Amino acid sequence: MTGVDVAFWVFALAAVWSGYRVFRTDSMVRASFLLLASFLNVGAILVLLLAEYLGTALLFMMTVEMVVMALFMVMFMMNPAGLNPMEMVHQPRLAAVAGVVTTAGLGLVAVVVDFPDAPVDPAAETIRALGTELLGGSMLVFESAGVTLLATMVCAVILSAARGRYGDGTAGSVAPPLEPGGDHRPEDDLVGDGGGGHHHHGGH
Amino acid sequence: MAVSWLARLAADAPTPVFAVAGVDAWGAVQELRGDPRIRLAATPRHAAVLLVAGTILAGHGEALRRVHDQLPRPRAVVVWRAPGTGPAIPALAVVDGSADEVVSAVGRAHASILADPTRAQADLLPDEEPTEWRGVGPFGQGGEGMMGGTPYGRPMAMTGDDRDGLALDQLHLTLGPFLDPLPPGLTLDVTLQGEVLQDVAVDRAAPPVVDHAAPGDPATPAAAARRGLHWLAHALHVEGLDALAGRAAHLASQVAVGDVAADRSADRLARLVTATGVLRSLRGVGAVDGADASDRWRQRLAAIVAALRDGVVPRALEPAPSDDAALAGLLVGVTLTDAVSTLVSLELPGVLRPAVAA
Amino acid sequence: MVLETVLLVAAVLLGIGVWGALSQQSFVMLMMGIELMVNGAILAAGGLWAYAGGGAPKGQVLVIIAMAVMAIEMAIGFALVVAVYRARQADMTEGIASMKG
Amino acid sequence: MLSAFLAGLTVTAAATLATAACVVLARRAAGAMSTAPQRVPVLGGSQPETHAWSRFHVRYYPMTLLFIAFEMEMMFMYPWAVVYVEEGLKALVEMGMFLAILSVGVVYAWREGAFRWQ
Amino acid sequence: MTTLPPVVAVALVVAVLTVGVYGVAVVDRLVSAVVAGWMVSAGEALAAPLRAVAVAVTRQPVTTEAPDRILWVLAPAAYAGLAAAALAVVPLAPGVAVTDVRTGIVVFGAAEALAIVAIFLHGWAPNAPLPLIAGYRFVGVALSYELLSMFVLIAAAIPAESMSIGAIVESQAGLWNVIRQPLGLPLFLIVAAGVTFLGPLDVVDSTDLAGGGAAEDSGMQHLAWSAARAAMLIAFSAASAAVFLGGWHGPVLPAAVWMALKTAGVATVLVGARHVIARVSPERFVRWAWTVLLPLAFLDLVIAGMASL
Repeated sequence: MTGVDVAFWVFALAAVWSGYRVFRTDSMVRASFLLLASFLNVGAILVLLLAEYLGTALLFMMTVEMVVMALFMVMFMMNPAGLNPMEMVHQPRLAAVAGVVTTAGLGLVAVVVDFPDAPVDPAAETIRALGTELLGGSMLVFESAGVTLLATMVCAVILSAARGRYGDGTAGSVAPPLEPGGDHRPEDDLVGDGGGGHHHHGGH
Repeated sequence: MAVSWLARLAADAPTPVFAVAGVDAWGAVQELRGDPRIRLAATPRHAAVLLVAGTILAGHGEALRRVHDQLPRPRAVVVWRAPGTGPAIPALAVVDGSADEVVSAVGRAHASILADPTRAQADLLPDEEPTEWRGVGPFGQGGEGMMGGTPYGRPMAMTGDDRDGLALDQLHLTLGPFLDPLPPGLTLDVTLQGEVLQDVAVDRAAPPVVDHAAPGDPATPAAAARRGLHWLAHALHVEGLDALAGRAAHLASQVAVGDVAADRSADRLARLVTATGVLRSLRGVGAVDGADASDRWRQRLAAIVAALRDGVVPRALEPAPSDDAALAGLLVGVTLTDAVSTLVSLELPGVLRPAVAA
Repeated sequence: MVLETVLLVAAVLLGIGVWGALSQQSFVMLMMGIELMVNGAILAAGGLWAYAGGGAPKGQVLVIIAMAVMAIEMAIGFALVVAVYRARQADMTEGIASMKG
Repeated sequence: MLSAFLAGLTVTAAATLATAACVVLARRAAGAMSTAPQRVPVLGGSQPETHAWSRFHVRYYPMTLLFIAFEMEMMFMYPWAVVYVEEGLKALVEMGMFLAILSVGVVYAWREGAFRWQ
Repeated sequence: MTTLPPVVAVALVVAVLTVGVYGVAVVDRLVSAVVAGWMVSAGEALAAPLRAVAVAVTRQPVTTEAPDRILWVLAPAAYAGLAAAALAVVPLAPGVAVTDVRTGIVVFGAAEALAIVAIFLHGWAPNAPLPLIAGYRFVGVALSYELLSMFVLIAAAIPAESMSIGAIVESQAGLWNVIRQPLGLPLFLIVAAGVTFLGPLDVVDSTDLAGGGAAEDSGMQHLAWSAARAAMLIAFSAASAAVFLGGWHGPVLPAAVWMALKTAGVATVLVGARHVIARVSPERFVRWAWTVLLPLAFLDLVIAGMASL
């Protein structure tokens, strides 16, 4: 067993264990960052597989995504810190069976199917090749990713905003705030928005 | 011995002090920021010595004892200029003299508990959980169900409506009376959702009868300038500019002894404060009658400079906002950050009387 | 470390993700399960790229697309959670299911 | 390459473990646990009614959603930067287009007030 | 690309961080004395860090009600580890890098992103209101400055045709990036101020929340956190020196000395900024970062791109 093998098994076990712990912990913050730990270990395995850019970028991307994940988990889950131990599952047996079947099926495929033997050249300039590919062969993928991300941004803003040009998102669903001072009306916001804009232009 | 060597090294450091001050001694405590031998900590957790200065109201006895207990061990208490009324607190040293004397006493108290931890002061409140929780409930942590019970001694927060339409959890907190960033004698009952204040109730200590360092209309330009500098030292500290706060406090002590060089220093200090951008960052915060926190800072700086350079006693202005309800109204709907900045910039009656240039 | 072991680990991660996604009641926990499945998929793609794909740049693009899909899923998913919570004060999958009917 | 990563990992682990050991040992050495009145969170003398851990209303949540979509573009930009000099104007134009598209999203979100505390 | 053996690497990074943290504490003492108008002797300034350590060691680390103990210990430990990781990818002299890998700026960015996690957890772990609020408002600020950091580092990678920080230093043999891409360094320093939460971006351990994220830290817990923060400041100073100030390039003096001088210079500027620049409110910074600083980062990229055509 080489050093790379040892490292692989350490990272692999850590990735699987933290992935499992995600659904076994009561604290939503711990769950989010256990998922992050799973991603970090997979990133480390990608580095071992000589995909150093994908591996390191995975660390970076998943970290910020899991920070956002933690914010939303805490925001919307009851008992977010798990102060009271809880069991929030349904159909546990079906889920367990489905999980085992998935693992077994895919594992069988991994063992049985004869994959072509074409290992990556350790001396290859993989990052440069990726850059050339993005600007050349996969240019369309790259640009359509831009459009998709734009659509995502617009959708996310429309869906999450309390109010906007499509009217008050809260209309008819929630009682108005109790405190008159805390009441925040959409028309105030329109004024405030304009003010923000002027401030920006005035400052620069 | 290694321990005594460590104790001596620690005793030579600026003593970390958490100060609890009555309204009458608050200015004098702020002046201590100008002394490099001590460091006024923002939280009792960072302090080794508790300094209790001036008149503490009888109603604040439990709060005082709680702050005392929150200091990590070994801890010492130094009492300064206590009128003898108010809650009693066991102290390692009682000082009635000048700032210099109290700083020396604080240093000695720190050195003494380091040299002999048995001299350190024990907790004042009983070692009791807020609610008995051990062994209660299905998991023995005091809770029941998903959100119920008192896990580890306290209930969980519950939801409340919000301007954003997302009914998430509210925190009901009492801030003060000895929270470092708040003006003295002020207690806020707040309801927070996220970091936005949804509801505020202001509780102000009745101005105590005072006989020294009295807040009131200052009769002389020097007294007015000194009071302004006390405010400035605290305000700069809250805005994260501790070193400049030290300069302001040092200037205040120079004014106190009638140092003639103080007038030029005041000009320089005002320019330095402006250069930090604090006036810009406070623009639009806590506007009352068309004047925001930035305007109020500017007025106060001008008043300090005018008092020291031109010998003008600043004209007292009506405090704004006029009553507690108006003050609470000013804080509702803003973030805790902005609320603190607003409170620090305001002239609060019964807390500090106004001093603004004519 | 050979291709089979990498794929096996990926399969285990996918399995845990399926188990988590199916068993959790909460919508945000369901999203965690999906994330873990994508995690396994990324690992499998990385393994295939390294051992069977000869380091073809297209394989790397595929992994990047998987990550983009995950980001989009998260952004839209959380925006939906906000919208649903605003409307119904519910964060459960069953709460969302009841909206359909 | 892998040995370089190993060295970095070793350094990181060493710093992490050393710091953790300091804190844990200091907590052990302190002996007696904090007493109940010591454990009350700092609020200037008062007690909180509830635990602080709660469904915390993150006031900037629209910004975070925008962020995770926007931040994806970094995945494309790193390799792009490496081949930029080689590819020249083509790289500039393609990335310019990509960023222009994403900027529309940021401007839209700004117009909708997504960067304000909700 | 030379790589040091792991033992030497660990020793080197530990030595640089120890000297750096000590130096930051001394400079902080000196700068604050100058700003406050105090007299401070050299001996006193040099002794100040040791005395602060002695004070911390003699204090009891307090816990709160039902804190997350593991995360509370992990937060300063991870923050210090990330400072070491960030420093590891920065070459300190030609050929003297612990981890000068081909994806240096990505690893640096990952360390910076994970630092957000550490700082958030530090606020979350004590289960106390003021640290919690501080942790949350930091994440808002952090997600806004994070983009800037990525853009300016990518702009620096363009002329180097590599993501390795060693290659970025080599690419500045003729002209430093601070001149070639004038917007890069100021934007990167804003990021550094954000990650180490000092000066204008001190929204974490800030006095307006009575100590904020550190309000419940005492004794060694607080010391470890402060030291980790100073270590991160050193890592960012070294990265600024390498990526924007030409790293080890400079006349007469040996390469490593130039690198040390530049790192110390940037660290001094950052420590000084802490005492003379007022805090901006998180809400305003977020708006400002997305509407003003982000376009500036685009501009930086365009300048870098045009210069390399």
